[in-house]
Amino acid sequence: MFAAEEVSWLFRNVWLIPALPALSFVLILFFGKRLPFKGAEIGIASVVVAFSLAVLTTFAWIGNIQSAESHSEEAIFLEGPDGEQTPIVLTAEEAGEARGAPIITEVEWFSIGPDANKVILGTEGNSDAGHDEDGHSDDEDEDGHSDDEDAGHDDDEEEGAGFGGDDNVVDVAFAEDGGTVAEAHGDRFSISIGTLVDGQSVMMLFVVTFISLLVHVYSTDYVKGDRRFTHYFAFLSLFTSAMLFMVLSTSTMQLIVGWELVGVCSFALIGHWWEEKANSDAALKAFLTNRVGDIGLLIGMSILYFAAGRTFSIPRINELAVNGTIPKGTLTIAAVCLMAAVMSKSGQFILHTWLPDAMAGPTPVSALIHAATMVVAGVYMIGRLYPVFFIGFGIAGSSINLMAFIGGLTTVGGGALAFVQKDIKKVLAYSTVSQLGYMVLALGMGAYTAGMFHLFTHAFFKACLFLGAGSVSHACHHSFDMKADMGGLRKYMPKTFWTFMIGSGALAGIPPLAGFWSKDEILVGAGVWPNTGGNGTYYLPFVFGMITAAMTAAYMARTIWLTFFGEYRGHDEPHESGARITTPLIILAGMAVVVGFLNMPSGFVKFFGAPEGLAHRFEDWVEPAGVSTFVTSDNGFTHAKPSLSLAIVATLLALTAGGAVVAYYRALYAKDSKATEYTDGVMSRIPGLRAGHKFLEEKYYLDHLYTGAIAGGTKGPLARATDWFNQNVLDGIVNGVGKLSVGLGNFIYNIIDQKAIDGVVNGSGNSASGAGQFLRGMQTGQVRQYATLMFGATAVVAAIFIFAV
Amino acid sequence: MMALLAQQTEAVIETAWIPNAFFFVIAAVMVLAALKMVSTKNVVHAALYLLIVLSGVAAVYIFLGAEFAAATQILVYLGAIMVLLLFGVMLTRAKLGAETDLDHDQRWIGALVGASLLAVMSYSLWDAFGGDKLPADPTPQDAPTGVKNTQLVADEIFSTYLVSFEVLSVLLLAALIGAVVVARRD
Amino acid sequence: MFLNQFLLLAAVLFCIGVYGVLVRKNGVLVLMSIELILNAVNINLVAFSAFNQNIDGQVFALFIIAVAAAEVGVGLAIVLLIYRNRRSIDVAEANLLKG
Amino acid sequence: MQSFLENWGITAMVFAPLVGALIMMLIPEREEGTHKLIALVSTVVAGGLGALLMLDFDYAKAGEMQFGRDMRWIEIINARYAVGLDGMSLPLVALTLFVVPLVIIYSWDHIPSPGNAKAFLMLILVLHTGMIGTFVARDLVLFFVFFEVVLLPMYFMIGVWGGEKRLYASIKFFLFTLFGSAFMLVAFLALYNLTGGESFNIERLAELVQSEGLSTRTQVLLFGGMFLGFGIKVPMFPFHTWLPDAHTQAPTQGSVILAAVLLKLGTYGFIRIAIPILPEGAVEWAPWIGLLAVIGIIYGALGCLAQTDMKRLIAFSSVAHMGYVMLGIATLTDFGINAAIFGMVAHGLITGLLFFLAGSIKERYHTLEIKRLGGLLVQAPKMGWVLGITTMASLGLPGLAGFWGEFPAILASYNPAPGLNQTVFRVYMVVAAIGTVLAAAYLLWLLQRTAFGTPSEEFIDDPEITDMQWNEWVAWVPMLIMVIVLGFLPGLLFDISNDKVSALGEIFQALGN
Repeated sequence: MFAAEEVSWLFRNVWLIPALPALSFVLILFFGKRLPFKGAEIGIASVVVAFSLAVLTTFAWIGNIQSAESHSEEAIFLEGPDGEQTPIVLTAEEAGEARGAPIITEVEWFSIGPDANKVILGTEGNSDAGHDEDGHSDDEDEDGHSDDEDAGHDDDEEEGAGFGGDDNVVDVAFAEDGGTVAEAHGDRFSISIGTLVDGQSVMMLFVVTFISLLVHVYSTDYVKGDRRFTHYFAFLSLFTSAMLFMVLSTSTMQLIVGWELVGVCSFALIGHWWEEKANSDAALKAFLTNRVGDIGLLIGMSILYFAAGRTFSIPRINELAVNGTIPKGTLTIAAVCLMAAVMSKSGQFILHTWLPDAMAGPTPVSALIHAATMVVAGVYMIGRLYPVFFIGFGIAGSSINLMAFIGGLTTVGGGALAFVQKDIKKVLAYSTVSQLGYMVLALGMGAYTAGMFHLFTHAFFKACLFLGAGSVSHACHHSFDMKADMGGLRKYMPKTFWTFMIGSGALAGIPPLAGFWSKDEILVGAGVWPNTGGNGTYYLPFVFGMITAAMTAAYMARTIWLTFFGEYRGHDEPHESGARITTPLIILAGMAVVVGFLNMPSGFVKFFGAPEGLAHRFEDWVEPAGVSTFVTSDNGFTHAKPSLSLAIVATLLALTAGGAVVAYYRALYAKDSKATEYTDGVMSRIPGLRAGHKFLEEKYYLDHLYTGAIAGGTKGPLARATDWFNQNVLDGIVNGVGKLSVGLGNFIYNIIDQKAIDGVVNGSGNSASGAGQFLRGMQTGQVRQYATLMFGATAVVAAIFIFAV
Repeated sequence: MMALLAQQTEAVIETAWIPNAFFFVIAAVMVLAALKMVSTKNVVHAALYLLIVLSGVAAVYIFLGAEFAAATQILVYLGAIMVLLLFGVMLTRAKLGAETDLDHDQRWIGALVGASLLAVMSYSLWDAFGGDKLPADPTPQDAPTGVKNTQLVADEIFSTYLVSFEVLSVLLLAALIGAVVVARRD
Repeated sequence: MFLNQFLLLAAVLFCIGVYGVLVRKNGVLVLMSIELILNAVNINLVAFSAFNQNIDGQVFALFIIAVAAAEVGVGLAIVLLIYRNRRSIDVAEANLLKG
Repeated sequence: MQSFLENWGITAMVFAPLVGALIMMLIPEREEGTHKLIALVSTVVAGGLGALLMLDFDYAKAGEMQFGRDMRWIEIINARYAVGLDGMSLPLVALTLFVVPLVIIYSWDHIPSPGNAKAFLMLILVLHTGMIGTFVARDLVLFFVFFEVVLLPMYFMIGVWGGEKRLYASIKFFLFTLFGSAFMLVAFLALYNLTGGESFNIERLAELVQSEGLSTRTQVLLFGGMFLGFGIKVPMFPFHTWLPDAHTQAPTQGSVILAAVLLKLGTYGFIRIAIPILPEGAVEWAPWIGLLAVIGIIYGALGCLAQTDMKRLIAFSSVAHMGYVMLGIATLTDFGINAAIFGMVAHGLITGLLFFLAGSIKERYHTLEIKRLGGLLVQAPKMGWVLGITTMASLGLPGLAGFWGEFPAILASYNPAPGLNQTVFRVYMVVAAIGTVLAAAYLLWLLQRTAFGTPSEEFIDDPEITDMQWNEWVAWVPMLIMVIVLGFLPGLLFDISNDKVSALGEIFQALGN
């Protein structure tokens, strides 16, 4: 597809993709207000260029994979135009293994540790034996090291392994091939910054730039006239840049930096309308909850740093995790710590509570940050360091593990909460929580591709839904209340309605929309349905997955019903949104239809007589390969076989659930289609003394009981309980901890700091002052008296010295 | 060497009883004059008693072989400082006759302090330099023969202590200006 | 001659000077007593100079004489100033340092 | 020129501000403009000399003393006038040279009551000399002299130009620091005598301690003395109580200098003097230092949460932040100490900036009560932005300078130097990591209450509340740029300090094996 030089150039200069929005951020900040479109044009232009580059990179990557698959014997990448610079040398021994090997371009960021100069001198002329093995194949030589020095470089890191402390000692077997390095203690621990191009990062590049572009366009209409329009676009650019920076991380250090930067952009954008305290509260909640998870991130990355022999390099850590150099116990601890970060960033139970509150931000921000991109950072990190999690949690052999359990809990709990929301964005937010749980669940079952594929498809249809919700709210005078201000919008805004329908269908897993393919793959990945193979025996996660499949369809049916069907309950005439809002919706809906076909099972392809080459494309393109990752069958990483019967069962389940909900609401609103007071479940109408009154008044009480018992029977108490738990217990703990720490702070400050410690200090001061008061009485101002005292004292002191000493 | 030195000093003692006697006479006069100075009721008398003490000090310098210091003592103290003090007495309109109110009430405290200081000092001096005798010739050993005390002092002042000397000049100048500024009637 | 005879003479003069400083009320008399003290110190310096056969002590004595001259000059000026302001040179009345 | 720079450059740099102060002494007080100009010129001269030195500095040999000067000084105790620059002192000298001119520029319109620009600026200049002198001194006596020179101007600055309780605060500051210095001096003298009374030179003493074979017990005792001296200056829990008072009462400029440079004298003392000279003592003390450091982190953060006064909150945050610096030092590893140096510089810039902001807010609102503030972003949006970026930097956001002092310190405590108890330090790591959450909590809370929301009734139409003025721009923007540049290119600093620090780190690697 591309000439090798172009491909090589693209992969080497992929840093441009995050750099452009970063530049745009600076430009908008300084000049945005003076421009005709208040800075929006710079943001859009930069994202357009970034997106184009991302598309080119994507095609280049696909071309790379395809040509590798065609088993061509020649080298895939040519050397750079000047012979000296050989930044991209595929580590491939065989073309087959080279498929999907990451392409790393790094420059040294900074280094800490004894100087390497003496070591480099020692290794002069040393062959680069072992160079190929350690995965650090590609190093951009910007600071003028020769190749030999680079070899020394890598070897140094291995030598550094000896440094790692008692229980994390990395096997120093590598050092053997380092030869001369051993005598000098060369430990230059350089921390690199760079870009890592492989299937996973390319996929994210595409998703982030694509959705960012659409959100930029959408926002020009949506936040039109906002007093901080310029700042808004500046932060959108910054966020895009930070997200791409994180996605391209070669080192965990870079990952942490990007991770925190997206967090702060999220903070700034949630609190975009910071005049209202509720918004800034939500922003604070988001940032602080993420900080809690960051404790795990910092600690986990520290553990990995030392366990891997003082390196932050992601491929290196993965490699050492796979080949067993890092002990399993260490990996487990690290994985548990990192899981905390995932829980906070990706909204997993029990740290998910910030995500629904984050809807306080502008809707396009919710679409971009809190649905499609930033919140999947946790999932992305699991994928990046998958060997660490895979081995650390023992995913290959167990029937349940921490990751799968958290994912399962989140997917069900989040879905249940979506039922009781009045706010359309909150429904989508809980749905996002639920779907993120789905991804984590997939990864927890070893279904790497399924998880990543769901991340991919979810980004499109969830962005579509959020933007659709924004469009609806735009029409309904900035209200998000489905019950009070919506209903019947189908007639007024057909474009929004249809795109929303497609998005919901994709989310609910209705074939042949995108969500169907990815969800199905996850269910298959559990490997408990007959003849699916896979990783083994994930019964409980499978149950979770099935429940969620049904719930998703149900709550989306409810949302659609309340929003688009029935009669309009708001005031004034709603109207369809403008082209800048609907066009992104249509594009996203289109993507929600087609992207699922990227990863069709081969059986399906055969069934329709399509060419075999179309099957599991996504898997081929995205799944990591090569030495530094760990595709081997002996660690249990095998792909499940798709099952037609499972697909049918799951689809029927979703349709049934959705249908039941629709039936329930039809019946409910049949009585008074304009009513804004209807509550959801049956049980919710029992509270207090009104229960008896209602029992008499409601003629169709039985009907209610039936429909309620079937459709919403469990969802009432269960969801309410979950909601209550969510609002009171979890939030209560968060608030309680906050209150407690303030109280503790008050206590410490008032009692200990002000009384005890200061007391000691003041006590000594007071005694000195008392002595001063006594002495003051002696200060008559008579020089004579002072002189008398002085001479007298001299005599006495001299006498003491003479007679006593 | 030490023995020789000791012998020499012995000899000096033997022959130098006449200056010694003079010393004790002068010392007695000085002490008496000093005591009168601090106890007299007439300010002008006190100044005259001080004159006696200062002259005695000059004499003591001669005993110690410091002719230049003695000369300076007479010139500066007797010539300059005494005149200054007498001017001070005049300018503050002290009576020429006896005054009643020159001392504080608690004279005994001052006496006690003075006496105790004296006791401590005498004891320690006696203890430290009990039998030490002065050398016959106080001129420095390394000084070239025939050089007189005054020349030695001059050499010292204008070589080793040149900086201090200059600083002292500045101090005097500053004191001069200061005195003028303070006493100026404005 | 013994060293001590000079030193003891100096000590006696010194203590008499101290007594004078402590007891006298008249500012001029206090200054005179201070002169006495300085002279006592000078005797010591010259005596040690002779004892150690070192000329430095004499040099110091000369310096002290010069400083004393300055001191008397400034001191008398101050006394005059006090007198002018208070019509009295009783040092007991000068108690601005009272705490 | 070159040889002048090599031989006398440091001396000229150290004393240039003092010369400025002496010149100012001769000029009558009423000519304020001249005073400001002289103060600025002399600090800029010092800064320029520093810049020339830094250009001339051989960064490939950052581990060695450069521009050294070793002259006779007080021969009777073998104290010498020995100065020099190396990778450890360079960042801190640069920080000082960078911050003080900005403080003077800020003072242009902001001489605190009761006025008297002459005395005020002279004190700053004397402080300047003392601070740079401390960082370049290679002789313990010289170090001590400079260390104490700093004390008095600060005392006067707080005592004369301070807030309501200035006397209490200044005395507390003075007493605390003097108390520590006394122990430190005793330790210095004891060290001198125990090593044969040969030299006060720091490098020489380190060699002598090894060759004389000072027992661990002795080293522990000597280290204890120095610990008190330096630890109080840092300040470490539980010796920190002078800090909030001093900071709250000090005038803005005093707070900035105090936070930006003065606190670093303590930490610098640890890594320059206490640890290299007494490595075995350091190993014994490290767990306790680490313990106090993490207590400080949590304690400082909790203290912050309880504050109602903005300046006092920032002051408490210093306790927490210096806790990270001390934790890094306590690990005795190259990573930790590098982080500590970075942390010192970063904290200097960030907290200095925060105090500047607090001062300017106080000037506009006449209060720092957090409850009464709010809506700064509405009334003074540019200032609100600066506050936002600074708080983000302070809470350790990657991409801004604060992060590189914090995370590497946490990282290093996972794997402290051999000979230190790993389990203990890992517990410290977890506690320190929890501290980052609390830090985010109080800083964001501060940001929310001051910058977000709408202005309260009493200030809504206050004409005094204006956006940033020219001297605020000039003073703050360079600091802000440094915060961002260092955030993205931490190598700028790490590469300077690394050589010297890793040489230090190797001592402990060798000691543990």
